[in-house]
Amino acid sequence: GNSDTGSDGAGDDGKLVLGFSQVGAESGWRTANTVSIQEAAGEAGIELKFDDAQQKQENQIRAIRNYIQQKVDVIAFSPVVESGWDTVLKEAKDAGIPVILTDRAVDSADKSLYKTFLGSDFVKEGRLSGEWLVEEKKAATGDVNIVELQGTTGSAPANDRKKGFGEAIAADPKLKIIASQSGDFTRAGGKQVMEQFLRAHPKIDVLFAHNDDMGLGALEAITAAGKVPGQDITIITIDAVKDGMQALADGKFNFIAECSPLLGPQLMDLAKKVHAGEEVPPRIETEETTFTQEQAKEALPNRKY
Amino acid sequence: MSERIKPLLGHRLFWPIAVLVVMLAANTIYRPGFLSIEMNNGHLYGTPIDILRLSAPLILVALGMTLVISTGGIDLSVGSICAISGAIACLHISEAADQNSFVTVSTALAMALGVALVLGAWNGVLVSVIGIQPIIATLILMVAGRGLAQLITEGQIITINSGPYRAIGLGHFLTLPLAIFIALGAALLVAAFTRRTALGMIIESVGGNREASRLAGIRSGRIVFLVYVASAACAAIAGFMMTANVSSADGNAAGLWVELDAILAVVIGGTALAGGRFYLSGTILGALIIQTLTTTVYAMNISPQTALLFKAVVVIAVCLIQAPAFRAKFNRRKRGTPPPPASSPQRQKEEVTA
Amino acid sequence: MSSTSLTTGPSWARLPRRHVPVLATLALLLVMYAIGVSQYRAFSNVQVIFNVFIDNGFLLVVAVGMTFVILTGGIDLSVGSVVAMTAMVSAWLLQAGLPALLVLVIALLIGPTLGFLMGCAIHFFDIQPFIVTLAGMFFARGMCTFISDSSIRITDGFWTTMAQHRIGNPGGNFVSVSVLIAFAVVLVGAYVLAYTRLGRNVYAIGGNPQSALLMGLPVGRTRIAVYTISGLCSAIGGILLSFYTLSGAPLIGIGMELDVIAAVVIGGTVLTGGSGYVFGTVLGVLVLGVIQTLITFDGSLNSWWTKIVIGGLLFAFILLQRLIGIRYK
Amino acid sequence: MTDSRPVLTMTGISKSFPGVRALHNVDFRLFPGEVHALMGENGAGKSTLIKVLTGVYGIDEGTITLGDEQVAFNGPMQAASAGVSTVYQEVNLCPNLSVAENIFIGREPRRLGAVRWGEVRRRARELLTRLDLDIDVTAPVASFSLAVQQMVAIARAIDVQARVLILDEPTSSLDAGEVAQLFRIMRQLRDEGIAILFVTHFLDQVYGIADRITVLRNGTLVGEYPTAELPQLALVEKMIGKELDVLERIEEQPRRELAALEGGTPFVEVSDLGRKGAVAPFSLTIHAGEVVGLAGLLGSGRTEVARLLFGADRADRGQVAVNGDTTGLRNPVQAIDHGIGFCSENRRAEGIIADLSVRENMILAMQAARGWLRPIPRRRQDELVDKYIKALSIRPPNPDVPVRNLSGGNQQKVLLARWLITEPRLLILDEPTRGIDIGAKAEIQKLVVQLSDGGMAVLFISAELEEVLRLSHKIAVMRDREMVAHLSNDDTVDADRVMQTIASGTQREGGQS
Ligand SMILES: Nc1ncnc2c1ncn2[C@@H]1O[C@H](COP(=O)(O)OP(=O)(O)OP(=O)(O)O)[C@@H](O)[C@H]1O
Ligand SMILES: Nc1ncnc2c1ncn2[C@@H]1O[C@H](COP(=O)(O)OP(=O)(O)OP(=O)(O)O)[C@@H](O)[C@H]1O
Ligand SMILES: [Mg+2]
Ligand SMILES: [Mg+2]
Repeated sequence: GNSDTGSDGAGDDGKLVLGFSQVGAESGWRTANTVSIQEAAGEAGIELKFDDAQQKQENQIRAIRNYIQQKVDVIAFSPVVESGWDTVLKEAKDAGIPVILTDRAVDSADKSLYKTFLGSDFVKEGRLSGEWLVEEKKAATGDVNIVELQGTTGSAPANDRKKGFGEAIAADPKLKIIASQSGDFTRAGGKQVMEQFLRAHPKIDVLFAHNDDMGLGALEAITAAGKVPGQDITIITIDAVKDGMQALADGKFNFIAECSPLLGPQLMDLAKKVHAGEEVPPRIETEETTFTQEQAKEALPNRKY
Repeated sequence: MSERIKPLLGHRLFWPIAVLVVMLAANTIYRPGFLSIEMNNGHLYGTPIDILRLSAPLILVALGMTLVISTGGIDLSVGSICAISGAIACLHISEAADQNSFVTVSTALAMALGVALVLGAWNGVLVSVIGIQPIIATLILMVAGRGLAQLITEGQIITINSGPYRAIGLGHFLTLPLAIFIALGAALLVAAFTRRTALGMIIESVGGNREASRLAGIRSGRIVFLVYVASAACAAIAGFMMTANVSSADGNAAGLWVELDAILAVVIGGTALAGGRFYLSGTILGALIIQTLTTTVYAMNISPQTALLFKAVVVIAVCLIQAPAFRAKFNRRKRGTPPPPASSPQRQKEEVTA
Repeated sequence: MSSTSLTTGPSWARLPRRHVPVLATLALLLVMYAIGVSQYRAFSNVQVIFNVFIDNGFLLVVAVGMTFVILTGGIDLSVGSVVAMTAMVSAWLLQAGLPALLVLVIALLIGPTLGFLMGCAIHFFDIQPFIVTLAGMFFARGMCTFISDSSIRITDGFWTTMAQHRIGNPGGNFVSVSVLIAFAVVLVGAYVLAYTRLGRNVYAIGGNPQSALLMGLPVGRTRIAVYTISGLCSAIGGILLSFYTLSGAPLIGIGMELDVIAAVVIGGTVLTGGSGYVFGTVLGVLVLGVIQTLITFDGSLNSWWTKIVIGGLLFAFILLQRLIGIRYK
Repeated sequence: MTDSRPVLTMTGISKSFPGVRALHNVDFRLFPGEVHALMGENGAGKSTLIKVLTGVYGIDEGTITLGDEQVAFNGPMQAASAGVSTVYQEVNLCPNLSVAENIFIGREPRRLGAVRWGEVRRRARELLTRLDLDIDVTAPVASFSLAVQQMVAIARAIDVQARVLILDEPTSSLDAGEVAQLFRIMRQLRDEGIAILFVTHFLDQVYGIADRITVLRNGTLVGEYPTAELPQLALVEKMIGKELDVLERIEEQPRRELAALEGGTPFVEVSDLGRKGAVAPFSLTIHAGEVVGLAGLLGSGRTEVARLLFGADRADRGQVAVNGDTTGLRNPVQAIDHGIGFCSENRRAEGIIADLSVRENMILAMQAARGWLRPIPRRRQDELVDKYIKALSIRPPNPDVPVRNLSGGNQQKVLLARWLITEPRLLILDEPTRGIDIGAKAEIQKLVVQLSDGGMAVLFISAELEEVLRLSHKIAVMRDREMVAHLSNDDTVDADRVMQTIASGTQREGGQS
């Protein structure tokens, strides 16, 4: 208990109160996301009620219910899963509290349950990666063997990135995914799976990893197998965290599709607008880009995370 | 069955080994090169070596877990302790000017090990002095410890670039990965400590009947305390390996769910969760079986969607084959002898009646 | 010599002693609630309490089943996955267009069937419950991703009504249908344990399985029954969860088994079996729920501090519970 | 004895455990309306025969006929429903359940499926009153002494409408009064036509109640005899298979004289030691080489005294001086350091470690005293273990079998060996002869005499007053958890006088106060 005694209603001191329920702290990406939101709230003069759901949907629903009880002004959350939010969002709507989704969407049929969605498009990230690869291997003769390191089985980013990538490379019949396995978004997982890929498949041309961490783990496996990452095997990842960008700049990765965690400032703007009753677009995508090795070298010095 | 094979079949380790062999054979049929080992820059290189290297951390954690389980306890906090020790070591190294300095690395290891011992002592005190049920006592650290690990890394992945530290996970010695030797060394050390001294018997005695042991003059509480400390120490070393393997400390992912794997390894190895007799060699085999299972999933390219189903089938098959009752029923069908007692006395712990 | 000090006390004084741990837990829970109320203004809303029940209804049901298993000295690690699988199967079948009632029946049959099979493996082949139910956990979770690797929405009318119907004052305080179902399960569970032969056999087996066997109790049947009951409770929990989230998601309920075991044990049930009450389990679930609620209300905790504080509160609670328990022993 | 057709016939029964042939081609008959004693040394196969009969173990060979039908029970439940009610050797109750529940579990009176708790308690009270036991039936059985638990187990067995009642060593922890009560009920049941199979190591009890005797030796049948036609001596000879003059030797045991041991510092001097709710403050001195007997009825607090002395329970007042130095004996480790050993009456809960081997069980206390860092060398282990396996004739004489596979009496001997190996200066023996066959009992008594002659002090607790009188130099009498008298075991003391003291509780000063 701290200053909350006086402020768990709608800002007694006139401050806007934002209740934010985060998925958890399961990756460096997520932590950067949290930090960005916390910092932005401070800068924007918004009182943030933060809750970490530890990757459990139950905890998130509980948090939203408690925000309703505490009568916060705006609720924002990054849903752990896409579905299952209607009931609690209805309660929020009945209580007259606007809701903003961040990072991941929900599949609710009733779009009036939330004001807007702010975040990245995982399918697009996969597609961008795939499109780059198609372009890169245009000149290649013969089959291009791709191995894929999936994220946690059943998670939205894994499903969507796989989908987007698959759609994009369908454009070129040379490109073949010869193996695809889950590395659980971790370095250790990526490494262990890559080791087996390398043993089982003598000719691997491309590695597509659903995030940087698995790619970084795979790097170690590739090096240990006596191959040169970035040359013998083309490596594509998603996220663009610092270590990943470094690897890209060093020529070990070939391409990264960014998935920016820095939603904080945009979220605070939106919260203010929504609270003031202004109209906001139903879907706002974070500004994201892609990096090649040269771009990474330029961008690296000013990366925040 | 000839008289020669019979004692072999009756041996405690026969069935776990058989399962391991079957799994390796299946892999070899799927991909003939599975078992091949080649020389590469003076290092042996191949899937069997991978399995040994990757199972090293699990073997370590499971060794400690064996002792804990033998006293009738359980340690859920090992995964968190792995993460904490790895995080402390990596943090210290990453902040040092010269990451390759041997002194830096040793200090880092010593610090991390020290913290792990404190955490083990904490578990030990909760269980043996305050008398909290082991599963809950260690659950506290399982939850909070993960938070501590992330507090240390501030939720980021700490990447280091330290040759000596890397060696713990990836270095080689006599053409084999160093990790194998570390696990082997730890196993021999634990074996020596428990079987060369009377410690093993005393632990088993405490696990078998704590009150009777107390009346025989054993300081049961102290023994229970000790095994939790030992378990934490093993987990810490495993944590070093896990982080060294990828040269980075991930407070969230390092050692996640390793406690379940470790318990599974111990139980496959023949140690009963109720406590009592423990079998270190069985535990090591159990860990190898689990790692081989994981590797099999990757090597046979079993789709992630069905990987867990596959695991379920293998685990249940392993246990069925090993269960004496299953084999007895199976044999009876062949020979037509009367049924054994409905429940074997082996599992049922003698209970305190007064 | 004085012999006055030697009286053990009349029987009525001994009886409640068995209940001291549960009473201590209750008292501590109230203290925790009072702390919440004194710290956060909105905490005193009645709806906060109702929400604890709404948000933990399925956990409560699963914990009742787990209480049976732990009372026999066993453990069931499969519950979280079975809950997820039940929700997943319901969502999948509903999506395929089966009628709600049929889906309900099928979904409610899967859990107990799996539980029954696990119970048989444990009893007939004498394999440790930990392993069998761990395999069950892998299996059920595997089935989830096998059915679909992304979540499936439920749009069925019956489900939506069950999910969104508010019992009570619709504008003000209310509970969900699930809460009533959970209460019903709790009452049935408590009755079965206290007043039926099956229930008493459960305690006997937990006390000493060998003796129970020699006393002529149906040890095998009871053992199989508790895993079946736990499977049934998980299935009901899964249905409640599908009401709660109106979907089936392959990754939901990971680690739930630990929460459930923790709740049961905090509620005073001994992991080696033989002693504990369903009422204690209810308290255990509430303790976990209130801890979570306290943390959300605080709203200033960082991700990792959340975990550390949960661990800390758990520790404080168990320590106090234990110390009070010792004092009265 | 009715000479109708037998209610139970077992023919050609064989049963082997890995490495042991427990029963070999054994025949056994039981007639309605008789008490039939099954006799044999420890490990002869008595309990195994009973377990085979009731389906706890499967049979290797042979047939069992109950009434007119051939039966093969798959467990006690089936046996019970066929009318075979059994009290097994080790008390088998659920420690966590109440007394009333232990008596009725599995056949509780019910209405509409719901257990009628009031009825359960009422009937439990009735039943125990029949056995002369007045205890709180709602308290968990674990809170009672072994003797009470034994009575509860018996109560459970006699409540059923059975054709066959099997009692495996039911009297081993009962005192004379309890035994008399039990016998009264057994006779009553016999007169109702129930067939009773009774196992005991007390010859007096056999001749007191049994109509017929079947003797087993080493898993084989020696014969079946009407009690009247088999004199005690012949019975013993048949049991041990040698013409040993055991009985005479026991009779010949000299009445122990209080030797000139008084004077000098006593080895242990207890003053005002007590524990609230367990035993009233008492004082006691024990000299080296002295055997002190503790006499008293069931639940009189003898075990509590022993536990306080050993530090197994913490005393809340009073002092203990060992060799003149006042020390706190606050835990067993300290007691053992001072050369005290304690052999508990409850061998299953507080004695054996069932998982471990005979060897490990034997050396456990010695090893604990040495500390884990200094394991006892294998050679020394073999020496010690072999010595005591021989000395106590433990069977099977293989030190590496798990102790759980030993018969009850042999387990008891292993425990005794555990303490003898530590060469204590004071050995507390709580019911050491419980469940031990007559030959071994004589051996143990001889051993106690030898030990005390060699300078060891012994605190001897036994439900058998005769035994206490025979061995002790002096006797402390317990009553209602209070030490009411110290008697010097001279010519003036006999069983009657001790009984009187127990009954009246008069303070009769013996050799010292
Ligand atoms: N479960 C078992 N496994 C292996 N051996 C056993 C087992 N049970 C009994 N035995 C062996 O069978 C033999 C007969 O034992 P049993 O318990 O029938 O003896 P008993 O006549 O009842 O002796 P006591 O008077 O000491 O109780 C003994 O040698 C014993 O060691
Ligand atoms: N008749 C009884 N009524 C109530 N409680 C009893 C009775 N007999 C024994 N008890 C309980 O059992 C305990 C017996 O004490 P203790 O074991 O010290 O007696 P003991 O003289 O060694 O008797 P035993 O012959 O059973 O070994 C007491 O604490 C008491 O609670
Ligand atoms: Mg016997
Ligand atoms: Mg006693």
